[in-house]
Amino acid sequence: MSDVILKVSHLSKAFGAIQALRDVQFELRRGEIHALAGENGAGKSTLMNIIDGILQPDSGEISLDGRPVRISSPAAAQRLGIGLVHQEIALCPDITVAENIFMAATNASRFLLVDYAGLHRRAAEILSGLGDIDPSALVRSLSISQQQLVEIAKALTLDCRVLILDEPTAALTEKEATVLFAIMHRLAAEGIAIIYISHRMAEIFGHCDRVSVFRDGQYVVTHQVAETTPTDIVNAMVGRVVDNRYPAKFQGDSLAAPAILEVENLSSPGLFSDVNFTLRRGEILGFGGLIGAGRSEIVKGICRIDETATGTVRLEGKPLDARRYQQSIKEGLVYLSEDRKGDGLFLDMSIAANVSALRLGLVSKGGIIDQRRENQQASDLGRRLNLKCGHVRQPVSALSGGNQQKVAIAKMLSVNPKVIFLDEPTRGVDVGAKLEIHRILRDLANAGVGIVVISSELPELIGVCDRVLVVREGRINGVVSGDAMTEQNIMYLASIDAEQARAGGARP
Amino acid sequence: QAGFQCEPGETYVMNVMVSAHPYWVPVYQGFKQAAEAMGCETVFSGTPDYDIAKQIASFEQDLIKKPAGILLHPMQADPFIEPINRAIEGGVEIVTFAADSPNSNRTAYVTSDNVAEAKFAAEEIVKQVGDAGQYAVLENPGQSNHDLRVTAFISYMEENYPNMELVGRQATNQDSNAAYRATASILQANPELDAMWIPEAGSAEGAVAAVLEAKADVLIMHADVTPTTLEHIKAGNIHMALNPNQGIQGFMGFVATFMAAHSDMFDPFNDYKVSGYNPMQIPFVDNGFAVITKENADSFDLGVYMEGRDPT
Amino acid sequence: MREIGLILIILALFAAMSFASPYFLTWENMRAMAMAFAVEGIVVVGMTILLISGGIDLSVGSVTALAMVIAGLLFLNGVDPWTASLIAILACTAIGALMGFFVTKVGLHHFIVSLAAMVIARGACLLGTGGRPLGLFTLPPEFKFIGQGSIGVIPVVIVIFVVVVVAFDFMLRRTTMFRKVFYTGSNEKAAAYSGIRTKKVIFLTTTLCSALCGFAGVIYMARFGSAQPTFGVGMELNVIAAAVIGGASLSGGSGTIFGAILGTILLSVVSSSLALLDVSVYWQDIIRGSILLAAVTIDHYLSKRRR
Amino acid sequence: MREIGLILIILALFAAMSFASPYFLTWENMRAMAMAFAVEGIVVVGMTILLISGGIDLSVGSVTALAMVIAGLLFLNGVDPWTASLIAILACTAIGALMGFFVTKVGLHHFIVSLAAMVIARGACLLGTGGRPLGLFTLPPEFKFIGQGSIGVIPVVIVIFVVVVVAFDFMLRRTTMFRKVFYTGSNEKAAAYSGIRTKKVIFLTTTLCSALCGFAGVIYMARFGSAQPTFGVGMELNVIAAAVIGGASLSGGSGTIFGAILGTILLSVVSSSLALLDVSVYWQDIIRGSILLAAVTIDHYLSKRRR
Ligand SMILES: Nc1ncnc2c1ncn2[C@@H]1O[C@H](COP(=O)(O)OP(=O)(O)OP(=O)(O)O)[C@@H](O)[C@H]1O
Ligand SMILES: Nc1ncnc2c1ncn2[C@@H]1O[C@H](COP(=O)(O)OP(=O)(O)OP(=O)(O)O)[C@@H](O)[C@H]1O
Ligand SMILES: [Mg+2]
Ligand SMILES: [Mg+2]
Repeated sequence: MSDVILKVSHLSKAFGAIQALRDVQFELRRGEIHALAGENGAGKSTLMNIIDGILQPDSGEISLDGRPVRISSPAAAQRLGIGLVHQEIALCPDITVAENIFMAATNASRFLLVDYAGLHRRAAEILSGLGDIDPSALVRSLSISQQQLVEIAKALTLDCRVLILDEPTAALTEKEATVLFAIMHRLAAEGIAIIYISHRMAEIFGHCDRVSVFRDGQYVVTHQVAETTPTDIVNAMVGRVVDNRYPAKFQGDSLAAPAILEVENLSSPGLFSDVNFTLRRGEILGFGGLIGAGRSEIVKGICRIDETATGTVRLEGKPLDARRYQQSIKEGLVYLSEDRKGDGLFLDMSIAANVSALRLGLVSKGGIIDQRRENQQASDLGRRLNLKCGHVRQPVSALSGGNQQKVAIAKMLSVNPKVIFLDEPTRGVDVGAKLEIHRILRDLANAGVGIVVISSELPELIGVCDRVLVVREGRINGVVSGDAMTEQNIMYLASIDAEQARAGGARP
Repeated sequence: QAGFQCEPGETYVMNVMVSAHPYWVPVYQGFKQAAEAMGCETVFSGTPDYDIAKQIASFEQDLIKKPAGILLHPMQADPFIEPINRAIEGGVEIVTFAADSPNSNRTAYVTSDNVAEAKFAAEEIVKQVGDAGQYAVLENPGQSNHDLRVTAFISYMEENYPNMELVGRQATNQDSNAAYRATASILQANPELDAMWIPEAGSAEGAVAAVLEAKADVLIMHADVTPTTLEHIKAGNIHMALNPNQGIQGFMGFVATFMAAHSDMFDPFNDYKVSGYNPMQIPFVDNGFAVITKENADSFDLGVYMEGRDPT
Repeated sequence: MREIGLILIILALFAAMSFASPYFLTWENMRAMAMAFAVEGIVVVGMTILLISGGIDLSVGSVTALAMVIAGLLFLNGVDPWTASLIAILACTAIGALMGFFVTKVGLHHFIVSLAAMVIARGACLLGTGGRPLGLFTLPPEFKFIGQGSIGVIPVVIVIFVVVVVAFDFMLRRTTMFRKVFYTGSNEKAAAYSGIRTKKVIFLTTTLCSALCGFAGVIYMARFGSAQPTFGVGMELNVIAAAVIGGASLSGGSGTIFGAILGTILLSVVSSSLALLDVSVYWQDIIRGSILLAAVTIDHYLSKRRR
Repeated sequence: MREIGLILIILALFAAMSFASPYFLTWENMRAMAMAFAVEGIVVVGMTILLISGGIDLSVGSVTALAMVIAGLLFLNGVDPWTASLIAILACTAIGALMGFFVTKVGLHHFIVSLAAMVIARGACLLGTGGRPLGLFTLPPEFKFIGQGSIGVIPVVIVIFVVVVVAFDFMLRRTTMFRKVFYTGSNEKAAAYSGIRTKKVIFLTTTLCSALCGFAGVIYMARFGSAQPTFGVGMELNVIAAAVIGGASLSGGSGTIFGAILGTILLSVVSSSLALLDVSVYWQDIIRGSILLAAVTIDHYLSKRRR
């Protein structure tokens, strides 16, 4: 018996005029962790959806254990022992975490009745290793990163031989990701074959055995990870040499620059308390912390999306007396949501209509929308962000995950805000576009726009930001800047109470 | 105490479906006038909905209050058999009106003769347009009295005036816009249409609007009446309306119910004592109908009639 | 429990009514009120399950009527009433299956498909009867017993209603089969990704709803001893409202049978109470609508506070 | 364009009908058919916009009737018909605003709120008239002109209808104000995060729909010269169906006025055609339902293929 468990050959798939996959081949071996790399829209998720039976290929063949198979539905894939963690979170919001985790098991169950007590017990077991989530909570009440953890927990309950993880760490912090990798290695040791999709080179090179690269719907190459370098992979992905350095940091003395935004004693019961910080002209400020630390909530409090937050916010020295987020926007504060599908985008509307949504005035005259200008705006911004789409009147739902994220960012950039809060801005975005986004942020900062970035990806925080505030359990636990901005320091502040640590004599 | 008088507090109920329909208003006035003459209390009850389950529930709720008798318009005949019989066993006498439950033990049935109305309408139309021509009807399938008015009309025409041709038969369900649409189409398909017979007034309103718009010369007759059709009658747009004598229906309905409840005043020459049934059996009372024309239309303004009267 | 708000509102209504009318808290009145909603309650069960799966059915009224008409016609043509009822229920089930086909295979929306079914089924009722009710006085007493009989003091109709409600409430809460209905309605994609055959689920809930309408139609026939082609006009709004008041979401994924039945009881008791109090008909609708609005508002605040 | 499928279906229907009946393609018949849907078309416009914003309104029929009743009563009490109409439209607008309040401030669902409004408005109609239609034969001719007159050969009603439809179609497609309706219906949260006051949008679409019902009611009054308290029972399903056939989504975010009007035309022309052909009443519902189902199925496949 060969150790090739899954083999894909000559596979093609088109969505209307868009050829998503073209004559693709791919091989997966028992017990390996096989990374997939490729730009946004390269066709990675499409291939995975075909393997999981969600989509049907136009042509080509899939064989499992050397036998050709037809995978007609996720149910069929499950029977064959294939499990998939989707790029887009797909959970039932009105159902408990425990039931969501065991949905597939309930479906396959031969028992008549649901054993709720058992479900909760087993869910708690699985979750205890992953993060702090109550198995009896409704999924609706979880933050997006917590939902991501539930998705992973779900996949771990599947009794499968092939496990596919489509960008599972896009919204996870290092800590949770590390737990996930440990689990992956354990599963691989048991002989399970794992396909791992990520745009983070560090993860691919730290944890995977082989890597296959896709470009424009075509298979390019497969390497042993040990025998290649991140630069080679990136170059293979984009088909040219990429300069992957972070843009230069803020040059002047950040403490001397005039303040754009000052936050004092910001609190919101149960979410965060006593938040104080100043954002200065020209700097990019980062927010670090673990999942559920309250970073998103703090930023929503500042923007008045959370209308119950108390405290003072001063914009350019003047107190901001916005009561609603709409007023904040008028004052020049905009927020890029971490949940692009839930509250970031209008999925069934066109790319152009999404990009223009924040300020229709820019593409209209006397209240009448000028479609040409609207299209122009979208295609201009799309080009800057390397958005891969057919045309700008296409619905956003037809885009790949990373490209949807680019639309969400384009929407933020379409207006000229004073302060932009970006919550996981490069979630699922490929390496090239990520750099472009970083560059745009730096340019904006240089032009005097205040930028606040929340990111769970530490290298990004360190590479982009001038200063990082580390949030822990709703409080700012410390600030790092300059050379002190290391992954170690941030992780330390994120997980250990600074004051207790000082009292106990520990040091970062 | 005189025979035709109530005990103090003796109450009679009139129970109907779609209780907000204006048809019941003059009926209940007749019912009340009879009751007042005989020193009795009355209650108007029923369900505002077109829903048999709800009407039965309201009927059963009436029974809980132990009235002397109920004048009932049963929405359907058979579903009321069991409740009516149970009521009578429990000492509440039942008389039906405008619709019957013939297989029940109700003591009397008061109604206008829908077949007679249909015959009258047919004869009048023939008198006006001649016995060779085209006619159309609108209808309301499922409502028994409207059904009867239409089917009796058509079969009477077929039997007696074979040269009268039925060219349009549309269901409009008392909806004036539906009636407008149907009549407009009938007129398009049959430019020679001579006459229309419509079993109720709501549809007649829509039909007359369509006829006026098409500037067609069609003789319209309908049953029942509304203020608008009344105006159209006065203006000559509608030839004539046939309106059941609602007052008589209510008055006779009360009298029949009262007598059923006071059957001890009557000792007829038959077997009721041995058989045990109520001696006040009146299988059928015809309350007659009025013919509304341009000349007498003013007497049929319900608004004027109700001035100073209590509707409940 | 989500339903506590509704229970409190209903209790408040009962308390107010027993002050307002000495007849309210009598056994006869309770019986009459329960009889008024029991059979419709069976339809509410089907609708609630369908709503949870993300569907909706406007045809419930005419399909219920069609069951009466089919069973009635067969009986009048010599078929024994039990067989006739079975065939009628099967026919309604087939209508549901057909609707399910158009929804899941063709891909049309439940609203439009069931609207078409509503019109067609009503047409079939009229065609089968010529628009006239069928008198089924001759139904054998053992059949009429279903609709008119009592076991002890409890009417059979109520017994059937309670059994159906309790059984489906239990199944919906506890069985793996019916949990899939929630998953499908809450997020069809997520359910499909977990291997649930969501189209099959939707097909089955659509079919079940019509089958329960058929069942209700047969009971109505036994109860009324007649088959009315115009029965149940407008029933759909009432039934959907009951489910929604009881907490079912029109976008699927949540709802309980218990809540929906409480919704049914609330709506029905309000109507019955207005009739009992002899409130002027011209005021009844206004009062009914206002109570409905007040009840859902109060319930909304009560359930918000508990959260 | 999404609407091509529907246009083709309507054209096919017209072609078939002109073969089936020599009277079909006459000016008079076209005029009569258009008159039959024109006023309801105004309500369809309001409903479509409301559906796009994610709402629904079951009260359209009774609010339309209430407009007739209010204007009629005022007129009978000596108010001049123009003022009376204005007051009636404002009253309907107020009802819409009240519904909007319950939806956006209290947080209830459109379905339940508008159901309550439907019952209450109907009750108000009955209370105002004692259940009796108001004869408004004495309306001055210049007022009746709105409903019964013609400009050249074109009836005024149709002119009004076309103006309303064209104006709202344009606004919905092109203005920033109405674009917000799409954003809100497509993803309310994302719209809020884009700085759109979604509650205000929903409040306004709810109010607009009722205002258009009021406008339609006034036109109906001028047209029929009467005010019927029972007018428009069941209108809501017809109106929603027209919008949905025309491509409006019941979950919000999509729909066009043009499509919805095509849906209205389709439904209305089918009814008119069956009457023109004098199809037996007992068959009409069955045929109508089947054509509806066939039309949406064909449209579904046509629009799928174009994608
Ligand atoms: N439902 C759809 N309709 C039309 N086009 C689609 C659809 N789904 C995907 N595509 C297109 O197929 C191509 C491949 O998309 P896919 O989601 O597989 O990319 P990906 O490699 O997973 O990208 P990402 O890294 O952004 O997730 C893209 O061009 C996308 O626009
Ligand atoms: N709508 C909500 N209802 C209840 N709790 C919520 C809600 N939104 C967030 N929370 C809780 O608030 C806490 C802070 O969440 P927040 O999203 O701000 O964290 P974060 O630091 O941004 O992390 P993440 O990476 O998960 O986004 C979490 O415990 C989360 O569960
Ligand atoms: Mg992807
Ligand atoms: Mg966050």
